[in-house]
Amino acid sequence: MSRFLSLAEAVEWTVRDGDTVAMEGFTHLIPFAAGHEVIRQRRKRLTLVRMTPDLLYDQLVGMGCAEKLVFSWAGNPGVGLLHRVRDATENGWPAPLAIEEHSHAAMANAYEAGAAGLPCAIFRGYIGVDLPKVNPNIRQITCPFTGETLTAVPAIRPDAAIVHAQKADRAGNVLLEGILGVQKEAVLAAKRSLVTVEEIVENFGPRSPNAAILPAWTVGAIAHVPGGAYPSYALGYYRRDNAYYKAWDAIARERETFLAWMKANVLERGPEAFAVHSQRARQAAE
Amino acid sequence: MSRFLSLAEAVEWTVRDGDTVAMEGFTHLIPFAAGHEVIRQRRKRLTLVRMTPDLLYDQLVGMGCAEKLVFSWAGNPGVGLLHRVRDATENGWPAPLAIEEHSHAAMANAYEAGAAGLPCAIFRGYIGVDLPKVNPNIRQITCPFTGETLTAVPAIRPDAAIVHAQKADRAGNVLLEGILGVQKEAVLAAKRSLVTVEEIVENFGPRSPNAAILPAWTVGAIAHVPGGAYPSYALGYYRRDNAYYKAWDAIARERETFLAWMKANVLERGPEAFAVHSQRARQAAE
Amino acid sequence: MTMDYTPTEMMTIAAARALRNDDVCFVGIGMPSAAANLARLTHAPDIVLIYESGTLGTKPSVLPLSIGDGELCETALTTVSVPEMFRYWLQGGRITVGFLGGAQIDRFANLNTTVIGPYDKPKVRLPGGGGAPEIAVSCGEIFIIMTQSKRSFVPKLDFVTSLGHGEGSNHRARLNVNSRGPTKLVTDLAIFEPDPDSKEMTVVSMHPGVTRAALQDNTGWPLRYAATVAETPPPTARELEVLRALQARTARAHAAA
Amino acid sequence: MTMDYTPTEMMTIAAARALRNDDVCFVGIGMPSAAANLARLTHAPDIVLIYESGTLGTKPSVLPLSIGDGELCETALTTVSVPEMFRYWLQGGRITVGFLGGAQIDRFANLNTTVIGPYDKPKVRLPGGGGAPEIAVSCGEIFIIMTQSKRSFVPKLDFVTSLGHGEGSNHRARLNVNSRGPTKLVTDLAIFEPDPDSKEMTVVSMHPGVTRAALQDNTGWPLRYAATVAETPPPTARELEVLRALQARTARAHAAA
Repeated sequence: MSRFLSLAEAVEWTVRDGDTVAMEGFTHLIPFAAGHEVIRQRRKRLTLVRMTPDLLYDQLVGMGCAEKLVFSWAGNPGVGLLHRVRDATENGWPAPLAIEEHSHAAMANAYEAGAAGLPCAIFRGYIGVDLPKVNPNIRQITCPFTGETLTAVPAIRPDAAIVHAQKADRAGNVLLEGILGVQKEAVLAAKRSLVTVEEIVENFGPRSPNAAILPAWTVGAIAHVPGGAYPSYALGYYRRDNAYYKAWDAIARERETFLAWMKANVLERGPEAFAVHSQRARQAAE
Repeated sequence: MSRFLSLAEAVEWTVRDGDTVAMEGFTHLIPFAAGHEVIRQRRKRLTLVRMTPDLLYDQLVGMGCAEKLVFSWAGNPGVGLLHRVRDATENGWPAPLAIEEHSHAAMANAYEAGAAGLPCAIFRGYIGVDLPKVNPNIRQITCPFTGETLTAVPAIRPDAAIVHAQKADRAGNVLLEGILGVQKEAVLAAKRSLVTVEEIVENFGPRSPNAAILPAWTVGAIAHVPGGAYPSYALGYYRRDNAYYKAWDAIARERETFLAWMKANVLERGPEAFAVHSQRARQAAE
Repeated sequence: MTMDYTPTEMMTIAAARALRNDDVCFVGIGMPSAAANLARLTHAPDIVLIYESGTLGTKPSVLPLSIGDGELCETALTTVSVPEMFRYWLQGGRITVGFLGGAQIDRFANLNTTVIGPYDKPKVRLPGGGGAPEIAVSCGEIFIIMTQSKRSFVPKLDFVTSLGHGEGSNHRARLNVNSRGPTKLVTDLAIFEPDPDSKEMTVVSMHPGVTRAALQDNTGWPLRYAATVAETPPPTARELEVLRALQARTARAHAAA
Repeated sequence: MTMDYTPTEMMTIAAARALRNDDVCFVGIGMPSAAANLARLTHAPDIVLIYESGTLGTKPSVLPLSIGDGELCETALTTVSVPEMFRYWLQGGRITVGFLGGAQIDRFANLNTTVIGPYDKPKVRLPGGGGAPEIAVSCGEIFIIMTQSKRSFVPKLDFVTSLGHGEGSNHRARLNVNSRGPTKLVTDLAIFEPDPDSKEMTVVSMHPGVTRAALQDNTGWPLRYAATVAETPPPTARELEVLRALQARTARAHAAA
């Protein structure tokens, strides 16, 4: 049953050193505020799982929180590569970073299998390509009816999942809208979960009978962090700050500028700093 | 790309003798009007697939349209058994009826696999029970990571799928709301599909960004048949006619009463007879 | 105060009492649905009810005639597709209690809802398993509600539709099933729980006025009794009132439709 | 009338022209997205654009910077979850054209977007495959759009991220892949199509002003030419106008955000 906690308490409860953690968000609803709290709490030796690691994982890796990255596309979308991830994998700074690389289809299926309580996912994938040569977690399975060779990957069952959503109601149910990514699957597949939300409402009111809702009894902790997905976006609340993504490239290129930025913008700040991004959007709309 | 046709044309295009046909609907949105048109067109030797065959399949079987039934729960919900299905399986009247029996989980997974273009589905099922002894389409597969034995069933890929939905727009997209069952999967898994709809609108207007929509390019034929799910229901349009379901038990018990009812209510009527059920609900609401 | 009540009312109320406020319950149509909603309307207001049609957290004001009545969807937190229901919600291990009934049960609470007589040449063809085969293994535990008679409480099932405790003892574990299986069987005469070792369903409570002779007369195997057998507390006035009001609302709604 | 245009504009416009009004196109970010939306805004108004973030039938007025920009969802027919996108829509075989780019390509249109140098000790670590490995086999056919250079058009890939025609000839069929694979490669210099037999990507059209020498200078293998090599029609005024307006809108929108 979900509990409402402060972000610091929620992260403390959800993420422990050595955990496998999925902070998901497919461009939309990326849980930046919660990820920054993980950095402030100085978590170590995390295995970070995400289909599309971008700035947030660059920040976590650069701050030495991770020992492994499981991913299918790692980059700053539309801008370039992740300099901190690269520095960790190539130079071991600030800590060595192992990688386990998949395709999107494999990871999407693996999350789905995790949510479905299965040990593995089967799909038609990785045909004629090199990834299976470097990733022992890509295996084959034979359809017992047609004899077709299919691909199998292990289900993703993280210790902790962290996502951001638009709304929670007082009962602790969570509503997501828009680009859903694998967030619902990540929460359902995880042992513990944390959802940060833009707002807490009395109840969700009129909605689609098929709205994407995580019931309270499937969610661990909920923290109210308006703007918590900034610089990504929350449909209906605020837009993506593309300038931030573009600026990141220069910030992250060198260790010094990166560390200075993290100190000023993460270590010495708290989740309340995110609220302004939500408010700005509200003012702009008025 | 979907085409708007009369119901008679649509059924003629969609369903051919000997086809495997899925007319789906999990209590909600059962395509009765289309099924009656299949009966009027005297289709023969169909393999009828459905998780929950109820009155509509009792009618199709009793009128001699089917040679096989694939199902996981066959009955008149809350009322009793299907007398026509029983007469066909036990006495071969009016034609012998073979059965292939599954569990709901197996069929739901098999539709999902069909929609996903896979040859089979894997799940954790049929443990310690007798169905695998009588159904050779239930097999085992071993997880290549954990060694766990899982169950496999073949994907359902019908020749034709028929479903009923609330709305189509002018471009031929279809919107479903409420209890969705396996309707979307059935349409996506089928070679040909027919959707009957309560209404055709210029466009869907404001809606959830994650509404359950079948895009026009995934749908074969669309026929406008208001009330076409009666005596089941269409959320937002009319309620289930429980009295019809209860009355069916006596009608279907004997061949004579069944045939007389079918003559008067199906053979000698057309899809326009369904419209009254939609209109009644509208008047009641006013 | 004692009130008149029927054995079916006693059964429904006893089953409802077994549900807890923090349960997530997978509900079948008929008596399970009546019991689960009675629990929700009395001592377990926060219980989460799930029907296999995809409705999560539904709060019907009348009992559904079918598993997919509009009432279930309209009062639900949300409604998911049936593949998602069986994959993420049931198989995903998110249900604490599955509520089953059946046409036949044996002493290890295996159930038959498929066929009476041989499968290929049935005496009575029943509706089939529906969700039961996987409900029986994927839910944390299983409650069974059934009217008791020699015809339904049989020494050997004609067909095993869903797994109870199999052949007893650690049979579920030997099949790699980690859930608890049937922990409670509520009938119109008594309440059974599995013996901790043999897993045979054992009488732990008898409803008021029921004798051991009557119980055995309605059971197809030699019954076992727990060391201490309680008397089921009779329905309270409130339980009866809520159940009857629910059923009256239901009758009116179904007649009107 | 001739107008000035850049090689990148020629490439985008030539790629856009290859798309048909009844295509269902799986679009990647960057040049594929520009080409697909240009097609939609010119000769293919009914083309269905799908981005792997789950947006079906999206009609963005500006080009997305990321695969999941809000614009894509707000203008879509609907948006599905990412597992559904890869299972029902991509693997389900519902896409006619997949649009890919890459860092390296070989003469059989296999692509590398994973790594330059050895996998364990990369010279350049690229973002990785993303959706490409399965796009390459599940779409009806594949269009590739890439800027041409000796560095990117290589005799041998450092890593095969997605399958083109493999080692050529019937290699796809031997791998049990039934889709057509890369049928068109559009660069800033030319248009390639696979030879019907060998499946080697063969120059079928050269952009205005490009010489065979220049083409070869920017290719890491000895080029093959079709029997008849056309000259790509230069961009029309309308094509350039629509493309530039789209890019201007995009620049304004991204600067403002």
